[in-house]
Amino acid sequence: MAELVGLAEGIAALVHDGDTVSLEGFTHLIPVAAGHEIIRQRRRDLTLARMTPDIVYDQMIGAGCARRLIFAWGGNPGVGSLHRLRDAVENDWPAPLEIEEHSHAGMANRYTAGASGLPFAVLRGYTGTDLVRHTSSLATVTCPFTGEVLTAVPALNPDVAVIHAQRADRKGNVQLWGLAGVQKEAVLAAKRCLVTVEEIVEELDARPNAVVLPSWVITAVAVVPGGAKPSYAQGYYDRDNLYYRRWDAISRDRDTFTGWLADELGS
Amino acid sequence: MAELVGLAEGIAALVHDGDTVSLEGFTHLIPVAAGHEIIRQRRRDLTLARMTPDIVYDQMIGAGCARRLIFAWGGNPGVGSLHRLRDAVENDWPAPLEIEEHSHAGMANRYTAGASGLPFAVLRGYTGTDLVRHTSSLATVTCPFTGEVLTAVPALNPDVAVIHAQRADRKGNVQLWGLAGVQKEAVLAAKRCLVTVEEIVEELDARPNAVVLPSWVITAVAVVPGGAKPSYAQGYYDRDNLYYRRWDAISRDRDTFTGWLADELGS
Amino acid sequence: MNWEAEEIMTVAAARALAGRVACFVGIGLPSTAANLARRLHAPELVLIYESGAIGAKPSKLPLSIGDGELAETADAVVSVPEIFNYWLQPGRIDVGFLSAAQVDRFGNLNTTVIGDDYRRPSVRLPGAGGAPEIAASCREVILIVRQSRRSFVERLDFVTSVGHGSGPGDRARLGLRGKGPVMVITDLGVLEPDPQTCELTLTSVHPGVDPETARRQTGWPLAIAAQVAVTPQPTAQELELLRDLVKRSEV
Amino acid sequence: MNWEAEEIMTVAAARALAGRVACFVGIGLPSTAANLARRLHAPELVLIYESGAIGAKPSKLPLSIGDGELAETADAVVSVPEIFNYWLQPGRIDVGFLSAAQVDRFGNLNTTVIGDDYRRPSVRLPGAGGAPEIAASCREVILIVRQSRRSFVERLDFVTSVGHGSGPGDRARLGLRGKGPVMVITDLGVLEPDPQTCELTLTSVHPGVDPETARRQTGWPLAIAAQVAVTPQPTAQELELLRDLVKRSEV
Repeated sequence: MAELVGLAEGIAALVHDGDTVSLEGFTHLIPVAAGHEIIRQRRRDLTLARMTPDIVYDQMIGAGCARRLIFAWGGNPGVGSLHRLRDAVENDWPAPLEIEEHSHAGMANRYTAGASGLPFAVLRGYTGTDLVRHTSSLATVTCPFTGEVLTAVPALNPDVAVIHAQRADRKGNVQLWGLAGVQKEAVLAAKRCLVTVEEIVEELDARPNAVVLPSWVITAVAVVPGGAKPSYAQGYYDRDNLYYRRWDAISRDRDTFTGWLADELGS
Repeated sequence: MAELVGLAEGIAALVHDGDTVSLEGFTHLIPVAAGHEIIRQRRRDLTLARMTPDIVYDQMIGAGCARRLIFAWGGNPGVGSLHRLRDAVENDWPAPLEIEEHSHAGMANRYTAGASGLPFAVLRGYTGTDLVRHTSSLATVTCPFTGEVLTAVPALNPDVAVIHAQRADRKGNVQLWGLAGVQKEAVLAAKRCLVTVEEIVEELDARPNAVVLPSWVITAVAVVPGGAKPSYAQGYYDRDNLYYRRWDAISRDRDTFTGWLADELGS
Repeated sequence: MNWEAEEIMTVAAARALAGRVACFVGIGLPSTAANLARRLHAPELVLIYESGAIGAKPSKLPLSIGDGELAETADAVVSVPEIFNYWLQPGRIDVGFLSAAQVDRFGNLNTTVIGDDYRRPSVRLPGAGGAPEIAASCREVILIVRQSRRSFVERLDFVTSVGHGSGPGDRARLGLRGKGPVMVITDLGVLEPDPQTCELTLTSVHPGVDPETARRQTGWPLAIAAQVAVTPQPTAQELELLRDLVKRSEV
Repeated sequence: MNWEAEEIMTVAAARALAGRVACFVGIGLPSTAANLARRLHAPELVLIYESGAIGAKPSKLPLSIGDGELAETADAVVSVPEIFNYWLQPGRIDVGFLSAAQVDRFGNLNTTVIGDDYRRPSVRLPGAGGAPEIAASCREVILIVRQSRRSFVERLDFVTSVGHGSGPGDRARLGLRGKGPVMVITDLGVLEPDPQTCELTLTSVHPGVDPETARRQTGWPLAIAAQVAVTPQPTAQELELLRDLVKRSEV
C-alpha cells in the first residue's frame, strides 16, 4: 500500500545514486518538482530513462545527476534544442553522458514489456535505420508461425518510476486524466515508484479518460501542488509555454545555467 | 467511415458463409441480436471465435451456423454447461464442430496481436498443460536478450467482428463503457466490423471508463435497442440472470431447443 | 449453529485469505469466499476479476464474472488484455482462487474434458478460461474442490492448469513463477502439499469428518499428516454473513 | 496578397491533404498544415498526435505535441503504447507528416546527429521520436523540409527514418509496409519520387522560383521534371486562415 510522504523524504527513500530512474510524462503531467528535488539531493550516476527528455532532464543532466540517458526524443518541445543535453553529449560538460537511443514505439514497447513481466516486446520498427547499428539493445525475432522477421526490444524495468498525477485518495489510490502517456506502464514496470499529486481528495469520483493506479502498486505518494509546472495538469493549470521559451535562453550558456541552478535550487 | 444500416442489411452485407466471425463481449454488451440475425439468415460453415462463447454461441451452434469454434471458456456463466455446444462436440449434433482451444490470456493476446498488425504475440502461458499437445496454434519463441523460452500465439484477424455498444453519434463514432472486455481489439483486428448500439445520440458526452471507436475504423453501425439482452448494457438495462437459468432447461434437450428456434427465430 | 459442508468449505476458504492484499477471483465458491472475507477479517482485500474489475466491492455475489456491479464498484476498470498482461502475468497478485472438475495428487487441474479422447470426450467441460495463467502466475494458489473419487483422481483426463506438475522442481523447470497450490479446501477438510514431495496431504478435517472418510473419497492413496487438525467451527458471525450474502444474491 | 516562402510551403502541404481520412501529425509545420487543411477543404480530417489524441480539433496550434486542448477536443484519447501499437503500426493511417534536419535523394531522413561520429557529434539533434515508425507504417508520407545544401544532402550523417532506402524495392525488402514518401514540400517547390528510380525529382516550383535555384540549394545533382509545374498562388482565404491560426497561437 502506498505511503504518504513528503517530497524530500520520498526522494531520499526511493532514489539512490546509480539507480535507473524514469520520470515519465508525455508533455502533460511531467514530474518537474520531483526532478528538482533529485537535483537538490545531489543524486549522482543515475541512468535517466524517458521517452521525451525535456527541460527537467536538461536540468538534471546539467546539474550532473546523470551518467546515462535512455530516450527517444530529447528536445524542448515546440522550441528547439536541449542545450544542457547537447553540451553533455557534444562536450562532456559537466560530465560525459552515455546515450542509449530508441524510437517512441520502441520505448513504449520496452515499458509495456516491463509492465507485463515479459523480457522483451515485438514490434515493426527500426528496420533500415542507423539506430540498429548504434543501439545495442535491439535484436530481431522470427515469427514461429509465418517466418516473418520482426524487431525485438528488451523490457525496461526502472529501479524507480516517478510520475505526477492530478490526485490521490487517503488510501493512496492515484488518479490521472487527460493525455496519460506511458505513465501506467512506467509505474507497473518499475521496482518502486513515487507519485506526486496536486491534492489528496476524500473520493476519487469518476473522470473521463481517467487512469487509476491502485494504492497497492504504488510505493509512495507526495502532495506537491504545482508539481508539474511549467508543464500542465489538466483541470488544474495550463502549460507555461513562455517558460519553455525562456528555458532556451537560460540553458544556452553554462554560466547562466549554473546561476539558475544556484538561485532556483540552491545547487 | 461507418455506414448506418439496418441489422438485417448489415448482417447480409458483412457476414458471409465460411467467414471467421467474432461476436465479442465479456459478459457485458454481448451482441445477441446480431447473433440471432445470423441464425435467421442461415449462415453456414462459420468459424466462430470468442473468448467466452455463452448462450448466443450455443444458439448459433445448435442452429447449425458453425463449422469451427475458437475459444477459451464455453459455459453458461454462473449456471453450468452449454448443452448445444456439448451436443455438437460430444455427438456431432446438428453437425460436427471442430474446436481450437486456448486460454483467456492466449485469446486476449491473439486479438491484441491482430489489432497491432503483428503476426504473433508473446506471453507466459500454457506451459505444462495439455493444450500444448492439442492446440496446433501454439508455439514457443526465445527471447533474443535473455534466452528465456516463452509461448507464442498467432494473431487472430477475424473476417468480421460484431460488437454491441451503448451508443454512437451520427457520424458513426461508437462509445461503450463499463467492462469493455476485448471489444476494441476485436474490432481493430477484424477486416470489417458491425456495431449494434442502443441508440444514436447527437453528442457523445464523456463517460467514465469509456472506450470510443472512431467512425473511420468501423464498417457499419445498426441501432438495435436491447440488442445485448439477456446480457446487459450498463446504463441501459441489467443482466437477465433468470434467462441464463432458463436457457439451461431450453437447451438441455434437442426438441425443446428446436422448438425454441422455430418459435423465437423462425428458423 | 448448525452448518452445511459447503458452508464450512466457504468459511475455511475465506479464512485462508487473511493477510492477503490482492486476490484473483473465479466465479462460484471462490467468489463467495473472497466476498465473505471482505465482510469478515479482510475489508481491504482487493478483488480482481478477469473481466477487468480491479478492487471490486460487490454488495451481493455476482452471478457471472462480469456483472455490472463489479465495474461500478471497482477502483479501476481495465480491458481484458490488460488484466492478463499487466496485472496477472507479472506476478503482482498474491493469491489465485481456482476450482476444477478434477484434481490430482500434485494439485494439477482439469476443466477441459472428461474421457480419454480429447476430440470425442464423454463430457465436454467449459475449458481453460483464465485458469492456466492464474495457476502459473499468482504468487500462491488456493483450490476449492468438493472431494470425491470422481474429482480427486489418480490421473487427470486433461491437464488444463499446472499445480506442482509431476512433483518437486517441476514448476521451476516449466518456468512457472508463482508457488503453485498451497492449499486445497474441500467439503471434508484441507489438503496441503508436502514440503518435500509436493504431494497433497490431508492436514485438517472439518468437525465430524474422519480422515478415513477423506481417504475413501480420494482416487489415490491419500497421504494423511501425522497430526490432523480439526477446522475450527464456523462462528455465528461467519455463518450469518455468509447466509446473508447468499440470500441477497438469489436470482 | 503577398506571402512568405514559409506560408506557401504550409499552404501547399495543407492542399496535399485533400482526400485523406486520417493524418499522423508531427509538431511544427506539419501540425500547422494539417490544422489549416481542417479549416479549409478537409473539415473531417482526423488528426492523430503521438501523445494519444485521435481526432483532435485544436482551436489554435499546439506548441507541443501534447497540449491540453488536443485531449479535450479529441474523439478518443489513448495511451502512448496504444497509439503506436494499435493505430500506427497496422497501417491504418493514410498519411504521416514529417520534417527533418537532413533529407537525401531517396527521401531518407536524419533527425539524430550532424557529424561523422555518432558518439561525438558536432550537433546533437533531438533524435528519432515517432519518426521511424511513422515513416515505415503510414500508407503514405509527406515531408516538409526547407531546401538548402545543408538540409538536402548527398549522404545523411545518420539514417533516422527510411524513405525509399537505396532505391526501388528497398522498402519491400526491409518489410516496410507503407508506400514511403510521396512528396517533399519545400520553401522552393515540390519534389516527388520518380516512379522508376524513386529519386526525388523537382516537379513544381512555387511562383517566382527558378528550377535552377532549387538545384543550387540541393546537395546532390537534382533531377528536374521535363514539365515543371508552378504552385498555384495561395488564395486570400488560405492566407487569411493561416495567419489567423498562427496569430491565435502566439505565446
